[in-house]
Formats: sequence, structure tokens, C-alpha cells
Amino acid sequence: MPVVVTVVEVMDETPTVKTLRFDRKFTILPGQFCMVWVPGIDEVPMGFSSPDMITVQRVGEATQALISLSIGSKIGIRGPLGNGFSPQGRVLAIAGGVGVAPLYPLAVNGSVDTFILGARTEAELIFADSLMDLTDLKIATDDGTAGHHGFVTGVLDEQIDLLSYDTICVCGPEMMMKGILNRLSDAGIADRGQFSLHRYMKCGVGVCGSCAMDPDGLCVCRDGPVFTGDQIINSEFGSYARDASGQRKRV
Amino acid sequence: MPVVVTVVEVMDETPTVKTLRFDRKFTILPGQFCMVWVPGIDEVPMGFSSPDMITVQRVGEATQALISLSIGSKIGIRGPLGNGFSPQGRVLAIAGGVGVAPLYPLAVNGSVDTFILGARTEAELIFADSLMDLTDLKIATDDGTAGHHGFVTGVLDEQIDLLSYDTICVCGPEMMMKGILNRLSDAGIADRGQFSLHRYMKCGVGVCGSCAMDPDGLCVCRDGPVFTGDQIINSEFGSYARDASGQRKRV
Amino acid sequence: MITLQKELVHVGGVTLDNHLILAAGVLGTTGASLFRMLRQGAGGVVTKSIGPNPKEGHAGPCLVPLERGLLNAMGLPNPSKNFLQELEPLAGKPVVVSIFGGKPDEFRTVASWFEGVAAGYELNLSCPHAEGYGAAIGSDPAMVRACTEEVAAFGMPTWVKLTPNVTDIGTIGRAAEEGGATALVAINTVRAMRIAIDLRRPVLGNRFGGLSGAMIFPIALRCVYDLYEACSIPIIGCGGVSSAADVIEMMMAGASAVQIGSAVYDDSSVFGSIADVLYSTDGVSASGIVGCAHE
Amino acid sequence: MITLQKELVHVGGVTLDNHLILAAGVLGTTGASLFRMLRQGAGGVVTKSIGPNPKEGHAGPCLVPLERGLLNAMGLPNPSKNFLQELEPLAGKPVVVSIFGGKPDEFRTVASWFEGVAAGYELNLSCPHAEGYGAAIGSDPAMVRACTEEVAAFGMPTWVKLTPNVTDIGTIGRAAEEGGATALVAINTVRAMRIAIDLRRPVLGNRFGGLSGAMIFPIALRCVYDLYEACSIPIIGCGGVSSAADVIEMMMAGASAVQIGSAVYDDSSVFGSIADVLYSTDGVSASGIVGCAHE
Ligand SMILES: Cc1cc2nc3c(=O)[nH]c(=O)nc-3n(C[C@H](O)[C@H](O)[C@H](O)COP(=O)(O)OP(=O)(O)OC[C@H]3O[C@@H](n4cnc5c(N)ncnc54)[C@H](O)[C@@H]3O)c2cc1C
Ligand SMILES: Cc1cc2nc3c(=O)[nH]c(=O)nc-3n(C[C@H](O)[C@H](O)[C@H](O)COP(=O)(O)OP(=O)(O)OC[C@H]3O[C@@H](n4cnc5c(N)ncnc54)[C@H](O)[C@@H]3O)c2cc1C
Ligand SMILES: Cc1cc2nc3c(=O)[nH]c(=O)nc-3n(C[C@H](O)[C@H](O)[C@H](O)COP(=O)(O)O)c2cc1C
Ligand SMILES: Cc1cc2nc3c(=O)[nH]c(=O)nc-3n(C[C@H](O)[C@H](O)[C@H](O)COP(=O)(O)O)c2cc1C
Ligand code: FES
Ligand code: FES
Repeated sequence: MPVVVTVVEVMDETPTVKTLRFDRKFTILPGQFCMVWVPGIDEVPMGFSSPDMITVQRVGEATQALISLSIGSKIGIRGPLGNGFSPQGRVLAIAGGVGVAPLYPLAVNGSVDTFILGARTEAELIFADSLMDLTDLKIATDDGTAGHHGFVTGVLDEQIDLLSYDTICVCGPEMMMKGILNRLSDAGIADRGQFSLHRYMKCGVGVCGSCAMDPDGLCVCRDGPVFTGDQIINSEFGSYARDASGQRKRV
Repeated sequence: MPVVVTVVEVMDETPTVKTLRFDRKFTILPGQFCMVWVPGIDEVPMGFSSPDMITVQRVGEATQALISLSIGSKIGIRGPLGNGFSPQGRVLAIAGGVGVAPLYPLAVNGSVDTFILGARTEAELIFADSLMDLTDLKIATDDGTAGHHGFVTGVLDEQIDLLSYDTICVCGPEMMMKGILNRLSDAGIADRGQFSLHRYMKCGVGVCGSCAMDPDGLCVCRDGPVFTGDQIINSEFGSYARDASGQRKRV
Repeated sequence: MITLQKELVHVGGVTLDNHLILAAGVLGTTGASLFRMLRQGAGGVVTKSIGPNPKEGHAGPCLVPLERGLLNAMGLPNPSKNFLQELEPLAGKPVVVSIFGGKPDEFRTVASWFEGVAAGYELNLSCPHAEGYGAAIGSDPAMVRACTEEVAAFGMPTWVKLTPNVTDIGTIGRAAEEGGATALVAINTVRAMRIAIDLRRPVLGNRFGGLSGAMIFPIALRCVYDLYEACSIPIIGCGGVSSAADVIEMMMAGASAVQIGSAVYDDSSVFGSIADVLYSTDGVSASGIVGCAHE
Repeated sequence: MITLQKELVHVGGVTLDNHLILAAGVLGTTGASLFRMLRQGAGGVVTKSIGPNPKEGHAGPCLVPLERGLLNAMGLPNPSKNFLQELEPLAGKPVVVSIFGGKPDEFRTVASWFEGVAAGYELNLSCPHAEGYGAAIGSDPAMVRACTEEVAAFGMPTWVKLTPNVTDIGTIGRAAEEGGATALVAINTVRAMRIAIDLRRPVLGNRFGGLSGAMIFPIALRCVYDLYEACSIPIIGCGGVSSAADVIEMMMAGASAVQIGSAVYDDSSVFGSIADVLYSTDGVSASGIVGCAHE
């Protein structure tokens, strides 16, 4: 049964992203997620941005309802679920937009050496201040309002010696992640990449098959959400995904 | 689910009593019992006469079937059930007939100082040889063919200093046990008596109520089968019991 | 967790000391064991089902503990009219007499013995493993109505206990309500069986039996929820209740009180254990939560 | 424990690599996940139920793990005809396509898409939480017969999957048999629900759902046993199977093969785990034990 928690703090991150803190700390590994039950609406997957926090971007009905919650509201949490990151050696983290959420606890626990944080514009950078203290932070904005003018891959190409990192943890839009995987693959180190994937999830526990990926049938909810680059390089990743009914659509 | 065991040895004890040894040892406390499933017939309670043995007297259909089993036959065992004896200090054990079964493991583990064993006639004494080695054995037979001529209570009255025992463990026909309880009570030591009772049992686990005793509603299967004398002195014990349908009948 | 006010409970004409009732057939063969459950904190008790003639029940095994549940086929053993003497020490206590029969007039006959003795009747129209009794008639709405009418005619509280082994429990509940039931009890055990593979035969003497205990709780809850929508008399939730949280959950589904049976297997003083957690001085009145999950 | 000979299995017209089949709706939405289960040791797989139109399914939560079971109300999400492309990599494999519809001709329409593609059909006349589908029609013998006839007309193996939520599963099984079913699958999930008491509302988005997993095994076993007495076509046992011993027990009750769904929750390579214990070179032929508990 989901654990019912009460929202005790709501933090504005960007105009469309809020962080909710609840009255209960879960025992998580960075990169693990939960199924968040918004009563009367839906249950959707969210990474833990800390043991008692989720960081939500508004994209539709459930996320709209979540960022509209006020202190004292109750939601249900099933989790922690999935495998989480397994950082080793020198760690580079790369986040795009709200993809920073599951990477943040990795930085908080001191595992990240270098962090590349991307967003469309300066106002949409999430957790930048504390990441600055915790890591060697490099910023990229699409519009150039802060840091590198362009995508996180630009930072990668211009400022980073990829081979000097043992683990590269990534979360963000799938095309961004695909771009990074291509670079790792070109450098012959796809296996050093750890990508936190998104697929349509219903059960969250490896039963329903909604989040299964071609061609191996790996379930993002249970075998992932974090996969190494070599696990997904010859997969549907970067080309298509399935919607709630199981129909394929381009990513 | 019952554990299915295979009979590996059948020992004749008396013309109507046999001991069955099976291929599995249970972890028992002396005085605990099991529900023995005789496939196609019934499931009946039986004391463990050792961790892998029951000693069965023929009285009706199920017991007739049990003593007719041959090596290799399979029966089901649910148990061990109930509380068992809790001997302390100097221990006197008193058995009538097949009532020796649950007391035998107590003697085997060295807990019994003096053992009074009764039967109708010499040929019906059970475990007498090994009890002789294990304890200070005193025998009583109704017909005088061995030991004291008369009941076990006769031995008690003539040869035993009751007050010198800290625990008196008893199992046998209810009227025999009642006679002993009266003596303990007269001596003011009803609480030193531990009586292994019989009542009609169906579930064996304190649910169905078939074995409940008046007036406290104690279940022989779960609160017993061993009760101290003071627990049962003001009870139905020695006066009536209930049959399979729950109707009262004199004992 | 939310807690309840300790209060006298009135359900379908019976007044109980609290919301926790001993379910039929569990420690209910003797007056003494029923009394023991009241002493240990039950707010009321239901007796073993009593029938028109004494019955010894099925051959054993008649009960097998499973993980989180019990499987039983007792076969309705009961002392019939002789059960009256068991109730003598219980005069004035909240004791509901469970009745079974094969025809409406058998229900009437048995009920007549306990007129003025019992605090109320509970009709067992739901035992899944007694040929010609229980669920055999409890899945036929016309029979349910007829049996209920016979017993309700005594003018005493008349609870009707339903089986989950029907296509639509709401239809059966409505039949009982039309027959004059003052409350519905849901559910009796769920039809089930197990086989002892080493013996290649069903483990119960009767082959089939009924499942009870924690494993049927989600099934019972659904039945209570359905009945709350289909009927308008009070519902007593039964099936797998083993904690104070379960009691609250049953109430939110629509139960005004609950019955507890199999949970005595894990904890013979389960009534006291649950009451300790369920009740507190700042608890809410049960009426505030009964059926609230339907809103 | 008794073990089985590893052998090709022929059930209701479908040839399987062993007796263990992936149940419908569990890891069955994509060809890749079905293939994965075959690789891990399933002798055959049943797809997610496919309907006449794409469906997104119910709002979440749609699955809640419980102790020894799962509660789900997925709401039959499926890509409908687009599912054909999922099956391309599985040509020639023992893949049975599960079909649902609201009327007999919808079953026919969906079946027609998979003619020649599937190793057989399984009719979902049993999902307990999809308004107008599944159990809603699967509890009416005439509808069961009519839907079965439409699909059986293709001349391909036609399994019919039954709901336990009926008064008499034997009647439904016979209706399917009369309609031309080549095998019966029993059971689908058991009607159930849970309430989140802190939120005072049912935990499933759909409020009701179906119970599966170990907690329903004794219920499923009983249904298989009943069907074995009532019908003469092969039965595939489903519901709570999670060990080799469970497989043997289902077979003794009358199942020629078993389906396994929820057990992947505790062990995602459950097919291999069970096969390792179930099969041995000195095992017996399944035919020697199927239904032996009826003797
Ligand atoms: C493992 C994982 C971790 C995630 N972590 C975060 C996070 O930390 N912060 C965050 O803001 N978002 C996160 N997401 C994305 C988030 O789940 C979706 O944004 C959310 O489900 C949208 O729901 P909606 O009702 O608002 O939108 P809808 O209008 O229902 O759908 C909009 C889009 O959201 C996606 N979506 C909707 N429902 C689901 C679902 N059940 N599973 C997966 N995707 C869905 C689909 O792409 C859909 O097209 C994560 C997703 C996954 C799979
Ligand atoms: C805790 C306990 C331990 C026992 N230990 C032993 C033992 O070690 N050795 C031994 O030989 N006998 C023992 N018995 C007695 C034994 O259970 C009965 O002799 C046996 O059940 C008779 O079954 P039947 O089918 O042969 O007789 P039936 O013809 O069915 O009945 C004959 C009499 O046996 C008794 N009986 C029958 N069924 C039961 C039952 N389910 N529960 C209790 N009594 C029953 C009744 O008094 C009945 O009148 C024990 C009984 C109990 C309660
Ligand atoms: C051993 C046993 C005997 C039962 N006998 C009866 C009975 O005589 N009459 C009846 O209506 N229900 C009987 N039941 C069913 C219970 O009253 C109850 O409906 C069922 O067990 C579900 O509740 P539980 O899960 O709390 O046990 C019996 C149940 C058990 C386990
Ligand atoms: C998540 C989930 C989805 C299911 N979807 C379907 C389905 O689409 N069609 C169907 O016939 N049965 C479906 N079922 C029922 C299973 O096939 C199976 O009958 C049931 O779960 C009992 O088996 P189990 O205990 O092994 O899971 C589903 C079950 C689960 C848990
Ligand atoms: S969401 Fe159900 S298998 Fe991943
Ligand atoms: S035999 Fe059932 S309570 Fe003792």
C-alpha cells in the first residue's frame, strides 16, 4: 500500500517546477524513484530529489495538481523503486532541466566531482546554488543567459576531458541523453555512462510491462531506471517509446 | 499444511497399542502433541512419544487404521501443538495406559525422578523396560500381574511422599487423573500437578472451540493440553466433556 | 492513525459494547469460550451456527493453517437444541445466535428455541462447504428472502450473513433486506481448497472448504463496499480483520461494526489487542467514517 | 517432491516448450518482454489482452503490491491492432493472443487480425474491473458461448479464460466448451479492493480491482478442481502459482499446464527458477498426475 505523506514545504524552483518536501524520509539510493499518487487524479513516477523530496515539473494534469498542492496536503508514495546510480571513481553528472532531480542526491552525498547543469534559460536552472557548493559546477543555457550558450553537450565537447571520468551519470530529455551516449560510444566508453531513463509507467514494479524497452524487454521501472550506455546503445532508446496504450511514438 | 511423513518402523507395545516411527524428527517439548491425518479417514490428536514417534491405542476407526499401517505408509502430521510439560525440581510422573506416551520423552530427557506406570495387566505396560533404566519406576496393574495390585493411586498412597516432589506430571484416563488431582488438592499442592488432558479436537490450534472447557473457556489444544491442577480443579474436568457435535457427556 | 470513541454500538437492533464482534464458528461452541471472548474485549459474540439436528461435522482434517489464512471445512458441527444450556451463563450479554438450516421452516424452528434468549439472530446463508446448507441456499435470492422472512417474523434483530461466492452480492443483500433483515454480515469464507501433493489428495476431509483470515481481507472489503451501495441496512464487515487499521478500513468501506474470527489464531487475545489501538479518548465517532470512502 | 519429465506440451491445440506459461497482462505489452520471458524459461506466453480499439487504461494507482499478492485495475490498456508489429519478432513462437471485447463480433474482429500470426487465442471473459468487458460478460453463460463460437470459427486453438467471481464456475466452463473452446484457463483475478485510510478513499484509481498472487492460490485450485469435474476439455491452471510444488498441486487438481503472472513480482526470472526444480530426468510424465487428486 502507498505510504500517505503530508506536504510540509513547497519550494518554487522555476515558473513551472516546484519541490515538495514531505513529513517522512525514505531510505533511498540516489537515482531511485517513487510512484506519486495524486488522489483523484493519477499516480506518476518521480525521482527522489532527496529522501523526503520530489521536484516536479508541470507538464499535464497530475504534475499541475502536484505543483498546486499546499502545505498540509496529502499524497501517496510507493517506493523507493528501481536501482539507482552506482557511481565509481571520478564522477561526472549531466542534467537537463528537471532531470537534475535524481542526480541531486548524488551530489549531496558527495559522489559527484563535476556537474553539468543545463536549462533553457537562467531562471530555469534548478539547484544551481547548492550544486555550486557541492561540485565543480558548469552551466549551460539554451539562450545563453547563464554559463555556456547552448546545450550541455557543448560544455562536454569544449570543457570536459571525458576519459578522465570513471562514471558519467545523466538525466534529462531523451535526445540530450542520446547525444551524450553517442559521444561516450565514440570515445569507446559507453559502459561508463549511467542514464536515468523515462518510459510510461503504470505499475512501477516490473509486472505490467508498460515500460519495457526493445529489443531486450528490460523494464525501466525495475531493471532501471538507470542503465549503462552499453545496455541501451542498441535499443529503442533515442528513437521511440510507447504511450499509455502501448502504441509506439517517436521520442 | 500437514507434513507428510513415511512410517519407517512399527513396534508392537501391547495387543492394542503400537508405536509408529516416521522418517522425520520434529522439534518437540515433552507433552506436545500433533494432529495425525490418516488419509481418507480422519485427523486425530496424538501425543509425541518421541520426536519421531507416536504411540497409538486402538479405540475406533482412525486408531484402528493407524495401528494397521505398514512400513512405507504415509500419514500427515500437523504439529507440534500445545504447550507441553514444564517440569521443575524433583519430578514425579504418573501414567495410566497409553497416557505414558507424552510422558515418555520427559523421562528420556532425564527430567523424571520417579515414574508410576499403570495398566490393566502386565502385557499392557508400555515402555516399562526403558523407563526402568531412566527412572525410579513403580508399576501398578489392575489385576496384580505386575507391581502393585490396583491403581496407580494405590502406589501414590502407599509408597510416595507427595510433598517431596516439586512437579507431578500426569496423563491417563480422566478418572485416574481426577483421583490424583484430589490427592494433590488435599495435600494443598494442586499447583504442582501438571495434567495432560483430552478433549475432542478438530482444529488443534485454538480456533474452532471444540476442546474448550468450562467454566473459563480454556482450549485444551492451545492453552493445554497440559494444565496445572489449580487451573482445572474447579472445572468440568472429571465430570463431563463434549463430543464431536458439542454435546455434553459424562466422563 | 485515526481512532474511535469508545461507545455503545447499535447495529441492526443489537447493542454491543464496542465495534468488535466474535465471528460465528470461532470459539463459539461453548458458552464458556464465548464468555472468554467477551471478557477479553469483544463487544459482542456470535455463536457457532446451530441447526435443526445435532451434527458431528466432517471428518478431519477440518482446518489447515496457511500463510496469512485458514482453510476450513468443519461441516457445521453443533449440538442443536442442547446449545441452549451453553447460553445460560450468558443471559443479558450481547450474544447473537447463528442459525443454519436447509429450508425456511428449519430456520424458523431453530430460531424459536432461542427466542428471548439471544440478543439477536444471524442467518448463516453462506457456509461454502455444507451440502444443502449455507451458500447452497445463500446464492438463491428467493431462498434468501424466504429464510429471512421466517426468522424476521420473531421480531428480534435478524442479521443475515452472506457468501462472497456469488456473481453479484448486491442482489443477495437486497433479497435479505426485502425479507426483513436488520443488518447484513459480509462475508463468510471464500470457496477454496488445497491438495497434499505427497498424498495426491485434497487436504480437507471434505475436499473443499472455505478460506478465511488476512488473505481474504481485500475480497471482504470489496463485498462490504458493494453492499453499501446496493442496500440501505447496516453492514457488519467480516473477513480477515486482524488489526485496528483493518477495522477502520472496513468502516470506511461501509461497515458499522466488524466481526473477527481467524485472527484469534495468531493472537488469542486479539479483541483486547485491537481495542487498545482502536479506541482513544480523542477518537472520532464511528458514524463520522462509516462509508466515507464512497464520497 | 515429485518431478516432471521435460517434454513438449500440447494443450488445447497449442504446443508449448514446457508446462509454464506467462499469464495475460503480465509483461505482455511488448513483443520484447514476451520474448524475454520465453528466453527465461517460459514454455509459452499469453499477450496482454487486445481489444477492438486502443485503450489507455484506468488512471493510477493501477497496481498495488500487498503481502503475498497484487491488487490491480489496469483497465485493459492496449494498442489494439497496432499490437501486430510487436509480434513480428516472435513468429513461430508459442504466443497466444489474449482478446477482449464487449460483444461477440468484437471478439471476432480482433481475432481476425491475428489469424495465422498467433499460436492460438485466449478469450478474456474474466477481467473483473473493466465496465462492459471481461467478467461483465464472462458471468453470463449465453454470452460466453456466443463469444467463444465467434472465435472458435477461425479453426485455431481457442482458450477461454474464466472468472472466479461467479456462483458456479462449472456452468461457465461448460458454456465455453459448448461454444468450441479447446481449453479453459482458470482463473483471472478475484474481485477485491483496498482503501487508503489516511486518504479515506479506495487506493486504486478505478476503486475496484482484481487480486492475484499467492493469496488466491487456494481459490484458483478449487476452481480448477471444479472445472475438471464439470468439463472434459483441458484446463490451464492460473492464480498464485509461484513454486514447482504449486505447479504439481495445480496439476493434481486437474490442470494440464499452468500460467504464472504475479510471481514475476518477487522473482523476475521465476520461470527458470521453477523449471529448475520442476523438471528432472527421472521425472514422471505430467499425464500421470493430472487430476489424480480426484481419485
Ligand atoms: C523514472 C521516472 C522518473 C521521473 N522523475 C521525474 C521528476 O523527478 N520530476 C518530474 O517533474 N518528472 C519526472 N518524471 C516524468 C513524470 O513522470 C511525468 O512528467 C508525469 O508523469 C506527467 O504526468 P501528467 O499527468 O502531469 O502529464 P500527462 O498529461 O498525463 O502526460 C504528459 C506526458 O508525461 C509523460 N507521462 C505521463 N504519465 C506518465 C507515467 N505514468 N509514466 C511516465 N511518463 C508519464 C508522458 O510522456 C506524457 O506524454 C519521471 C518519469 C520517470 C519515468
Ligand atoms: C491431546 C491428546 C493427545 C492424545 N494422545 C494420544 C496418544 O498419544 N495415543 C493414543 O492412542 N491416543 C491419544 N489420544 C486419544 C486419541 O486422540 C483418540 O483415541 C482418537 O482420536 C480416537 O479416534 P478413533 O477414530 O480411533 O475413534 P472414534 O471411534 O472416532 O472415537 C472413539 C473415542 O475417541 C475419542 N476421539 C475421537 N476422535 C477424537 C478427536 N478428534 N479428538 C479427541 N478425541 C477423539 C473420543 O473420546 C471418542 O469417543 C490423545 C487425545 C488428545 C486430545
Ligand atoms: C473454523 C471456522 C469455523 C467457522 N464456522 C462458521 C459457522 O459455523 N457459521 C458461520 O456463519 N461462519 C463460520 N465461519 C466463518 C467465519 O464466521 C467468518 O465469516 C470467516 O472466517 C471470515 O472471517 P475471518 O477472516 O475473520 O475468520 C467459520 C470460520 C472458521 C475459520
Ligand atoms: C498487472 C496485471 C495485468 C493483468 N492483465 C490481464 C489481461 O490483460 N488479461 C487477462 O486475461 N488477465 C490479466 N491479468 C490476470 C492474470 O493473467 C492472471 O489471471 C491473474 O493475475 C492470476 O494469476 P497470478 O496470480 O499468477 O498473477 C492481469 C494480472 C495482473 C496482475
Ligand atoms: S511500469 Fe509496469 S513493468 Fe514497468
Ligand atoms: S480443537 Fe479447535 S479449539 Fe481446540
